[in-house]
Amino acid sequence: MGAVNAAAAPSPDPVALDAHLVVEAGDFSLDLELGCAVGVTALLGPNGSGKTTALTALAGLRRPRAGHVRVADAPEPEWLDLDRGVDLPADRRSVGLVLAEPLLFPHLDLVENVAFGPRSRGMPRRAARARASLELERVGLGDLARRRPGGLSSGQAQRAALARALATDPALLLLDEPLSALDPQTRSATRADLARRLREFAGVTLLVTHDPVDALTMADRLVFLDGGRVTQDGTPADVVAHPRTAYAAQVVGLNLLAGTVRSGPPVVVAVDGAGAEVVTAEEPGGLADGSRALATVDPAAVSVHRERPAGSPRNVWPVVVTEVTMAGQRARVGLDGPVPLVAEITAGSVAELGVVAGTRLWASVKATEVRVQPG
Amino acid sequence: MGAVNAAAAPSPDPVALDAHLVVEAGDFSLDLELGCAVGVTALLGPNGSGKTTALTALAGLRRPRAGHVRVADAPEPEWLDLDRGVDLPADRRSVGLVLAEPLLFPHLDLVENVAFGPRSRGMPRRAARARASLELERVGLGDLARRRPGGLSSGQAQRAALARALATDPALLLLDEPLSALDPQTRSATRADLARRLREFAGVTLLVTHDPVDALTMADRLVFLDGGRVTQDGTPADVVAHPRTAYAAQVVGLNLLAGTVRSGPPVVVAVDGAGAEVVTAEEPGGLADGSRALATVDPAAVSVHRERPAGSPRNVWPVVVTEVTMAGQRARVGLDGPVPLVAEITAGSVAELGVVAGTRLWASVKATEVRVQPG
Amino acid sequence: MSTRGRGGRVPLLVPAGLALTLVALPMLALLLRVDWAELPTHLSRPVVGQSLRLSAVTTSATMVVVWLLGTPLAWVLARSDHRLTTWVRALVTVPLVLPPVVGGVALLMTYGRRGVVGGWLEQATGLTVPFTTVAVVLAEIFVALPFYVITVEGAMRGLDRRYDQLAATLGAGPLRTFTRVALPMVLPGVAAGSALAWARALGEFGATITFAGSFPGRTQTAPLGVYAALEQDPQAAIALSLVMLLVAVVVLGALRSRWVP
Amino acid sequence: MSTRGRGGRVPLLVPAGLALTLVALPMLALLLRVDWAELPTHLSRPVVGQSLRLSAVTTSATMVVVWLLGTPLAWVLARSDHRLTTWVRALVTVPLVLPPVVGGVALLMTYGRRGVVGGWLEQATGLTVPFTTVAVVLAEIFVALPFYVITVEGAMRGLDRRYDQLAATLGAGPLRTFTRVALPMVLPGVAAGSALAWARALGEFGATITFAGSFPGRTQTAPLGVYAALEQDPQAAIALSLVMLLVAVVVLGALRSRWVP
Amino acid sequence: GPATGGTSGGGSGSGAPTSDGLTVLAASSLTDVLEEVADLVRAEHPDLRVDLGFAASSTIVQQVGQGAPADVVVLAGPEPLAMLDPDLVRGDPVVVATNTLALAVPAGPGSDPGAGPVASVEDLARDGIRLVVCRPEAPCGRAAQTLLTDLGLAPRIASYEPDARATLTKVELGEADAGLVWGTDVLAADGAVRAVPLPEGAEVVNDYPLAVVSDDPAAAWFVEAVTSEDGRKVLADAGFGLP
Ligand SMILES: Nc1ncnc2c1ncn2[C@@H]1O[C@H](COP(=O)(O)OP(=O)(O)OP(=O)(O)O)[C@@H](O)[C@H]1O
Ligand SMILES: Nc1ncnc2c1ncn2[C@@H]1O[C@H](COP(=O)(O)OP(=O)(O)OP(=O)(O)O)[C@@H](O)[C@H]1O
Ligand code: MOO
Ligand SMILES: [Mg+2]
Ligand SMILES: [Mg+2]
Repeated sequence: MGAVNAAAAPSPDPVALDAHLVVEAGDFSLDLELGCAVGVTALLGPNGSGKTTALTALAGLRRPRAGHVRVADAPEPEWLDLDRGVDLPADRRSVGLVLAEPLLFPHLDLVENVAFGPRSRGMPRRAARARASLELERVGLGDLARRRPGGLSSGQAQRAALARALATDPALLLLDEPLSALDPQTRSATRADLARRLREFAGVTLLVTHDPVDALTMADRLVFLDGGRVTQDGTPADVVAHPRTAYAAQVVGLNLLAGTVRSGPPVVVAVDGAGAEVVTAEEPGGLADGSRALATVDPAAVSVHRERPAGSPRNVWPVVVTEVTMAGQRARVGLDGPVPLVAEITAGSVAELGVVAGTRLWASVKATEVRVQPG
Repeated sequence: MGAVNAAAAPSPDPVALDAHLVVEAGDFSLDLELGCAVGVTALLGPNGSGKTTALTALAGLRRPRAGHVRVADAPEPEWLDLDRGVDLPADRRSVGLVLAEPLLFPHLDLVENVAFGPRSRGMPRRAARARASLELERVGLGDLARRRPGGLSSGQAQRAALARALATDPALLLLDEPLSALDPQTRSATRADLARRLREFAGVTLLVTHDPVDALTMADRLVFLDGGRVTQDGTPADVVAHPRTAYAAQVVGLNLLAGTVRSGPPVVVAVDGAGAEVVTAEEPGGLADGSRALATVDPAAVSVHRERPAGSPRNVWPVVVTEVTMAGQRARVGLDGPVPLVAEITAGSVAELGVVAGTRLWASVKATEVRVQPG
Repeated sequence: MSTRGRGGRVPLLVPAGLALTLVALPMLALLLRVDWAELPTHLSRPVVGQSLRLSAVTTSATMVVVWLLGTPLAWVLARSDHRLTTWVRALVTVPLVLPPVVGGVALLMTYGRRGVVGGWLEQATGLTVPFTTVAVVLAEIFVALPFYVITVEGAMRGLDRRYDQLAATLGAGPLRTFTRVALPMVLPGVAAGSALAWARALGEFGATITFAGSFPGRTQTAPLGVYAALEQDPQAAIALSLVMLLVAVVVLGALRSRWVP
Repeated sequence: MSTRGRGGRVPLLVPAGLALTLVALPMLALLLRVDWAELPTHLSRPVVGQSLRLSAVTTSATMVVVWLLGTPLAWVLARSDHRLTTWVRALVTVPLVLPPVVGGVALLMTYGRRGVVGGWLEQATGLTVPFTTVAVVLAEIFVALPFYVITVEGAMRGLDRRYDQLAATLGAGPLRTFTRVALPMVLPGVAAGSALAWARALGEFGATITFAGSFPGRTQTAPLGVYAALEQDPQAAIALSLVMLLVAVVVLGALRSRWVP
Repeated sequence: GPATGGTSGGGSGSGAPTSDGLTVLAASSLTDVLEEVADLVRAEHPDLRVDLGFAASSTIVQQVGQGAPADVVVLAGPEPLAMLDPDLVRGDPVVVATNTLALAVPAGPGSDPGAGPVASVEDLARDGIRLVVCRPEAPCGRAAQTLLTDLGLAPRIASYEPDARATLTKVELGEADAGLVWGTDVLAADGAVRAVPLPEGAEVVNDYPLAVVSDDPAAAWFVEAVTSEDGRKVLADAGFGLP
């Protein structure tokens, strides 16, 4: 690791990528500070939150308005420092880029595709081809080396794209939704290969994804973006336990309600915007009256009823169905009411209750099913 | 209802559509007999099973090799009878067609789009426009009448396509995956409007879909196709209780294992192909030794483990993960082993067990969770 | 284009600039050689007005024929999957790559006094076609029609067939589907094809001079006028060239984004 | 096409058939008027061999220039988003709709003895361009280059920019990206553009006769040969026309599916 | 008028012969003079539409043979006349004028005979001289060939132009150093070119025969005009010889 970096990184995980990017694109502006250690950092966020923008700026394909990029392990570690007029073109940065589509060069066979990078960086033909063959072996495509991309399945093509990106030994690997264009079955198989290959990779990986499976199974750290700004940054376990935005909660499959504490007992959270209150079973101890809080509810803990339920649940609201999706025998039902909720019910209930969008129902949540964290 | 039909239909539900279609398309052949009453019949089946082929043949857009089509309520009820040389062109049949894409005529505004059918069938301009306005009101687009399709959301466009198809009072309404191109939120809202409008429609509707929500919430009857042949035909409740093919089981979210009974106790089903046996908790009474049977297992009843479980489950198999998908806090995990299975587990378990494609696990199912029906 | 890597692009910019020069310089030179003070005088020479008028008349007649006959042909080609269709399409395309002079010879062989149709036509009606304004129009149709048909057919083939099928289920027969659905939906293609065909007809020289000759007021269209004036009155030729250059620029302006295939 | 509804198509088939006749009949007539028995004799007339040879030489030279200069220009146009690019593209496109005779006048104003470049060139080197084979090549480049550039640029613009970007992240500079990625990927477009440009150069008549004159063996290319022979030796003109028709058909055969925009 | 529109038999009808217009196709050297002759016809027949077309004689013969509408053709020499389809010719052709070949050079600034590279016939043989002539099938081209043979010269030819006027233009524009054209063309050029004197006895003289090729009565009116005193004066003033 370079001297520049050793000095700049007092943390136990040395900072291998140190970037600050200020990018303007039309109405949109991105302002992102990122310090990453070797390993996989997932970048998550709603559509248009600036994930792709950040990646292209790091790769040198888009010019930021201000900022800097330093990558300790790269042959030229100083990639961008606009104050000092440094701005390496993409072909002199040491990045590997994989997009949703494989975009293999269609006129080259797989070995030539993967050898393109080493050749471009001056490696002799034989050495480049040997290196390419090795990379193809590593992603399980050794026997397809002489095939043209046209003859590959989408999963094979995407693995070849990964091999191509890694064949130049990049200091920074950028993956922009690398599995999103694959059909579900192929996606699982390819994810397994990707996860294995990433564990062997000794550089910094930035993985953009919308898929919770990717985030939970491959990343060491999750960074959430929204509107070009970081909204949450933590380990997968952190985020599952304490999602801080609706998007993060959705990724981990929870309902998130932000509001103000009215200390109890019972502790109540007055949900922002809505007139509704959520009754909890929390101890009043930890939560000061008037403090901000985030309440989370598991969709499976939301019950729906045709008539207003009479029983024990403390939280009961009239709702309208906005959406029904099914996965196996369970349906996820979007509900609009005093608070927006997602409920998970059985397929049987869907038919029985006649749940289609527009149906009016009652939703209930037991106080014991509500988790609260300071917000 | 025409005299032809009254004579041909002794059943309580009079047969409004009576068709036999034999279509050849390359290697594929379709041979479908269909008798439908007024109401909604859903046509389901895997990709390439012939659903679209059947619809285009009914509409007169593709010429069958043999067969007949009679639609009792149409102005000319005899649409096709190749033995007698009858083959009405599409413009003289009385069909309404809605495809996955709205395909509104982009140079016409909504009223003109919807009035196109009545005008083509000779209705005077004013009357046609009045009728079109009425149809647009019915699908909630009354105030967008003068908009061009370019300015519509996908859901609005699809509702306009429905209005256009219904404005000619077709005797037969053909819907080919009408919601599949919509994003999930729009789909739910549009499904609600479609369901409502179909309840008002007095003709025969054939609804092609892959979506269990459509099938369970809108259809009176489900017809499953595979390889151009009918594999199951029944009410939604029937199919949920007794799916007869893997595809039907998948639609209703169950694991289906076909095999041969070895009468007990305990009753065991020897699964076809695999060497595996499934132990059940059924009474031996109803199932003869050596008879065919279909065993169904709810995915939520399939447990997965890192080590071979020691406890009570009678059915334990080593498996390999093929696929992981998540919906909310639940993950569906595809498993390959002596029997192919889908298991439903929590997101927490996914992270805890490190479930990615390729992971080796043990799957177990309690005997009491296995339902058996004669196959 | 970002300025980064501009240095690496020089090996590309030099030949690109040369290519541009080869095409642009002559047009610039034409402008430089115009005697602007005397331009109105030169533009008032009879050859200018007469040939421009004749070009206007003949290209208009050509476009009427092209629209009325070319549009149905494009539609039939676009929607037919008969195995002969490929051949018919190829046949229609030949004039695109056939030297116009050869087209003129072919037209002479057809409508000339000893031609396949011409001989019969003269005997039957006493009419002769070559070296008349009708011959100019026939020559222009021969070279322009393929441009129109190919462009419009391309647009029509790009039209999703399911629109036709939906129109049929709504009760529209083939003619109504063509006029009310297909044609309105490919109007941009029709506009592009028309502009191309018109420009081709306007510039037509080889087939015209071969088949129709160069008779002022009768067959001497603007390009033939330029060629003739070059011998008698070079400044009139330059003035007329300037007008045609202007027309070319205006046509391109109107086509703009629709141009590129 | 299914036979159903054929009846309703008659109003379309009649004008379509007429359009086809207008284009196909002359080519048929040309074939009918060939004196097949004497064809070898006619093909051995000096004008035939000489003009075909000259056409082969000049169009080959033209294509070399078109490839070497036109390809980089197409790439620069395809990848530049400078606000001037639109103008440059329009400028390059003008010769597509400019009457070739006007192009010839413009070339004369450029490279002629009193032309913008020609005068200077003669003083400096003693070389003159008009009435030489070089003039023929310049005329052919002027009319053919735009066809090539527009076609290839279209193909290159259709090329996903992310291929360039990926090549850059893999360490390839602009020149390597152009030669190793962009060019190989648009080879079909290059082939189509080349065939178009070549056909256009081969058929070029108006600009050539205006700018280069008609000198057997030096500037009399095949179309000019046809035109000259028509008065002196019509059967030789027909024979030469037949050869050109054959060439046109072969070119189209090679282009086939790639033709239509 | 010409034999279009089925009116070719118009003259054979009862009553006074009528004409639907006069079309004259003539060798390009006659461009200006025949316009003046046409004015004579117009003066006699104010309602008559008179159209004139000029091209190389060989072109005229070929076009009339293919059915080009014309009532009268005036050709530069007996050879093109011989090529004309005899079925088309009404009556006997008459020679209406003669012309001689001239060597034209650009007038240049001071109109000094020695200013340009070509000051005499002998200069044509020098290297780098650009001589333009008509193409061999045009009468002026044939005449040029005869002249050069007579003079024993074999100069390098820069271009074979379609007709005499095209040849003259190349000299006018300065693209050529010299051109062999008709003497009358040099006069018509109005000072833009000069004639370099040819050696004694080297002139090539050419006849201009006129042929009537339709039954339209206007054809006769034109013949009258061109052979009238006024017509002969117009030709003589332009430098043509008279038969
Ligand atoms: N060239 C551009 N001009 C104007 N706006 C742009 C440009 N490029 C991107 N944007 C805007 O920048 C914002 C961020 O886009 P970006 O592609 O980075 O989002 P993303 O997080 O990758 O989204 P997704 O999940 O859809 O891929 C968007 O609002 C987009 O409209
Ligand atoms: N014109 C054709 N030529 C050859 N094969 C065809 C043709 N049209 C359809 N097929 C074949 O017919 C079979 C049935 O196709 P069809 O489109 O009816 O299936 P589907 O059930 O609608 O499938 P999906 O769910 O994917 O829409 C497929 O195997 C398809 O390949
Ligand atoms: O007929 Mo010409 O113009 O003297 O060659
Ligand atoms: Mg993105
Ligand atoms: Mg289908």
